[in-house]
Amino acid sequence: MSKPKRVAIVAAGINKWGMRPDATFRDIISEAGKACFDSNPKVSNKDIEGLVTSGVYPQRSGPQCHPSPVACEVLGVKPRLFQNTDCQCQSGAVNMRIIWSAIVSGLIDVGMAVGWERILVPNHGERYINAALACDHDWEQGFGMTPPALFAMPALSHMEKYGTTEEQYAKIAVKNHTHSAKNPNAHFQKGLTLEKALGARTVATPYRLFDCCVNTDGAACAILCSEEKAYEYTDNPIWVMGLGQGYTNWTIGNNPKDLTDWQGVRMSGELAYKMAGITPKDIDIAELHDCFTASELIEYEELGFCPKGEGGRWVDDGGNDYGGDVVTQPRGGLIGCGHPFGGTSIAQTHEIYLQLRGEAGERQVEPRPNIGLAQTMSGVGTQSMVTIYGSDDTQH
Amino acid sequence: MSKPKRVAIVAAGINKWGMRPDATFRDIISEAGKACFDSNPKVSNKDIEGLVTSGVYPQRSGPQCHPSPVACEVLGVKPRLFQNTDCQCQSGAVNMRIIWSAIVSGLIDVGMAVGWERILVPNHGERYINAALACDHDWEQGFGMTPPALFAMPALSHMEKYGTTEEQYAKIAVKNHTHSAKNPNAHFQKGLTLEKALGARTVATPYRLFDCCVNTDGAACAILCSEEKAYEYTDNPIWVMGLGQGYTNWTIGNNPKDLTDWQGVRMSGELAYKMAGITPKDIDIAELHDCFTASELIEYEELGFCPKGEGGRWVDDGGNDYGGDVVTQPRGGLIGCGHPFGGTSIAQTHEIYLQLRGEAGERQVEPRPNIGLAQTMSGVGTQSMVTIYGSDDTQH
Amino acid sequence: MAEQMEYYTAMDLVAQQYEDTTKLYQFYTSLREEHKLVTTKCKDCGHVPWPPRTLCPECLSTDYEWVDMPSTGTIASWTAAYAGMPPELAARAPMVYALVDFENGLRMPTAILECAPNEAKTGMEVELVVGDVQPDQQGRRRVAPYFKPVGR
Amino acid sequence: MAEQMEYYTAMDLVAQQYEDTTKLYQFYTSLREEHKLVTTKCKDCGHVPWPPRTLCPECLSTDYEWVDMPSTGTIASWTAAYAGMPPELAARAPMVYALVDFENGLRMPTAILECAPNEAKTGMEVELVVGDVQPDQQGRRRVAPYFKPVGR
Ligand SMILES: [Zn+2]
Ligand SMILES: [Zn+2]
Repeated sequence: MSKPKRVAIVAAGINKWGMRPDATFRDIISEAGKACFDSNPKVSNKDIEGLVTSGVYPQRSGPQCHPSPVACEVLGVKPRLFQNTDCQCQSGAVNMRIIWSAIVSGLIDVGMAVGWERILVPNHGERYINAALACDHDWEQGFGMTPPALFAMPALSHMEKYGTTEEQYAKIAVKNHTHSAKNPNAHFQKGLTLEKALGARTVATPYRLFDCCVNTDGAACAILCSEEKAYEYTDNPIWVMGLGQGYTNWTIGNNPKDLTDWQGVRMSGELAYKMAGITPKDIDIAELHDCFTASELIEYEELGFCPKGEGGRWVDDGGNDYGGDVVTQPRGGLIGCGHPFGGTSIAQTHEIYLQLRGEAGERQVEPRPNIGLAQTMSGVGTQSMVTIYGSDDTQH
Repeated sequence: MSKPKRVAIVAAGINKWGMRPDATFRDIISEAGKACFDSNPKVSNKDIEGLVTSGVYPQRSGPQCHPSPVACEVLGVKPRLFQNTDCQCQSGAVNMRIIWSAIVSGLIDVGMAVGWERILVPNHGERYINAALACDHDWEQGFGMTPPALFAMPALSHMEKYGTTEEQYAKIAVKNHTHSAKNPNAHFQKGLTLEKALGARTVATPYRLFDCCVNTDGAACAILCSEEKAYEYTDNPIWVMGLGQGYTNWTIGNNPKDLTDWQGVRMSGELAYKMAGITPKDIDIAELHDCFTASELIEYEELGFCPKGEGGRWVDDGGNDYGGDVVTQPRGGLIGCGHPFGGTSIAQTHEIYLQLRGEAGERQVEPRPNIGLAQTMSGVGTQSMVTIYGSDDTQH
Repeated sequence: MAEQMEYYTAMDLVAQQYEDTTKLYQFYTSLREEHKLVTTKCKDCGHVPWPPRTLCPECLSTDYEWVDMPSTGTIASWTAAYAGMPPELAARAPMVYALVDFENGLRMPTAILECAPNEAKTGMEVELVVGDVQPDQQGRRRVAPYFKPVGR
Repeated sequence: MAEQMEYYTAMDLVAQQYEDTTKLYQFYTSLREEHKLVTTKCKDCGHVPWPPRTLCPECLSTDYEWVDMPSTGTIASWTAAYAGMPPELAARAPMVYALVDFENGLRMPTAILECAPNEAKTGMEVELVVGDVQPDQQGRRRVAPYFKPVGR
């Protein structure tokens, strides 16, 4: 087929993430939407032809069905294409892929992705139920399993198979908290020492408290447009270079037998690299799905940043941090920023947008990176989406 | 821009709709998926590269988050593109538009739309809550308003402004029940007399029982593919000719001041007609969103089947039935078939697929129609999606 | 008093109404404490929306003030609902619901109390009534803006 | 006995288990009445999946029979969960969860009862235990397939 039309990010914004009992979901969408439009005054809400929301829990946490027109009315957008999309933790990335497809297929020229979650409901038992819904209703939820337990098992397997240590996992948490300390929108901004991480209470062996991300109330937005429009809105658009989604299975009993073999993540990376026409060596920065520290470590391997089994060594060598091969989680990742399901991927995009434009302030990666990768995942390595972005320099 | 790639429907299936307390959502997806694959043995589940689900209430009625990979595992599909989409009653149409875009933009060649609802939960109070969630949480749900009341007001306005009568509304219910009596998958198959319709209990003035559709447990599936693949799978593909979505506003206080002025529906039709390059006169059959009888009547007008205000007269003249200008609701519509939110649009597509191929059996429209229009709506005329399908004859 | 049902957000159809739960709490404070219907007005472009907003949908300003809404309006359209309402309201059926027009050009959906179906009509004048609805998760009073025929 | 909490589908994490609620009820009947773990086998292609299916994911046949699963297996991987569990289980923490491998090639997630965290290990042999979980909306017994160290 002929080379598809190019699509650019021309604006992005995020609100302050954290515990937001004082705000409704309209409130937090208003905050992130405002930040997004403020990021590029050349784009008006009247310009938006398509608006896709990504929220996983609105039917429970609003409770509100059909949130996309709510977001349209709140933001003053009158679209000819709208909907809410749910792909659990990948929802924001899928949201942007829908807009990408709508632009490439000629339905719209300018679309806005609005992702959020307003998930910290006052009843803790209800929070537990909401979390459990990410597991299979008929064959998993009833056992009392939740994501920490499910993601702890591959962490143990990686230790047994490759000699990875709890300290190596903890170093990932320390890195991400160190990064998020420089991110004023992050849930956690106090940093973390290795000593404190290793001394924290156990959540699910081998995970301690700081190995786990937390659910967060927060929102993020991004505006995508066709190449015809991109330079009208900015001299420095950030381009979508590649997209890929991977799937192996749903119920955890059907995961690949080797629990450290995250084929779904690998598949998403391979598809995105191929579409972008690049290899892992070309990636300067990456925003990965560190729902737990071992997730991030295994993703290093599956996305080709280091050989399989050597994630722990790569961490020890600092390959994953400022000054290393790939700066991972410059914004602080899910562990530092928190995880509002529908908003996370879009916040990753926001960070890459800033970094590739050289606008990330205190946490700017130097020299200014040209290619950034964003990855989010549902399931334990079995379902994943990767999006690769390039600075305007990569296109000339 | 250049003419976009063409996309065809090459398989479609539906299960028996009705009260299905005996079936889980996996069960009903299995039933409709099986029917879809059985409809065209040349398409295998291994061929499906993208699978999009549309279910509005899984997080409440499963309860299950992230239903798209569940459907993949149930149907033995291993996609590289998947997600759930929610656009309330338009969800199925949006689902197929996402697949259409994914095919046109080159991400996949073959995609499957799986739409369903398993909504008749055992606690009636909970059913009420679920229904109320379609209204705005902060500004509508708390008043006790639900869809029947909201849709009754424009019915009254149309009577006041244009002299439309309750009997004309009732005739639409009679037509749809008469059609669904010939549809073995419909919720209602006993037919309906005008006398019975006009004598039924009042739900919300001017609506009586049969003016209202009911929520239903049910599923429907369709397989879409690129033009390169279409003739590999069938000699008689049905083509997507046009797509359009309309939006005016969200909260009902912001609807157009004239409650009978359904601009969102009109906009969706105009966009779809323009893309298809046709006018309302070219439509042979239409599957419309008859959540209530007045909805269908106002849609006749907004989609151009009759002049504004003359919907009632068009009903009296039989323009909307077999032998008339446009055969509306040959499968029986929402009123005859029931309304499983995420499945409805796909069931409309299934019907048009059958009718345009001449495979609709006892309810086949003669002569075999060439162009069919499907429309679903959320909000009271303010948000709508139209898809226009053409038989293979329209493409030569 | 019977033991209170556990509070689930997922089952709560009523808006949050206090400073610690919504940025638009002033709407409810005015309604609850002053029996007054208010909305927001954009201080930058003057837009007055319904429902009230923290972000102006016209100019994207977040600088707003609260302004009074009229306390009377006229029925633009209505219905008498006999079913399709919450179980606790089913006993009060039929309930009249309506869209009410205000002289400032805004329109809102509401319930019309103290009004039989055969009394309701388009163009009827109605006035604000503050109604109590289900308390919130902390047991605090919540209210809704209902209307009734003027002078009743 | 205290008045029972109203049943909400939206709050029920346990699978439906009876003929009037799921087409796969035989799985639960076998577990509840015969203390036996079973799954389906496709009568057309012979595929034996976990979890059981009414539709074969390999050949799309709906013709299946029930076959026994082994009642013992070995731990493929495990964790001891100290948090992130339902409030009613928090008191029983730590709970050992595991993926259990069966000699027929299938693997399932489950809870390992009567097993302290320092006893659990990869490769440990475990056997089926039928555990009671929350009853359904009609008050009927529901069960779950748990495991415990063999011979305990
Ligand atoms: Zn303004
Ligand atoms: Zn088979």
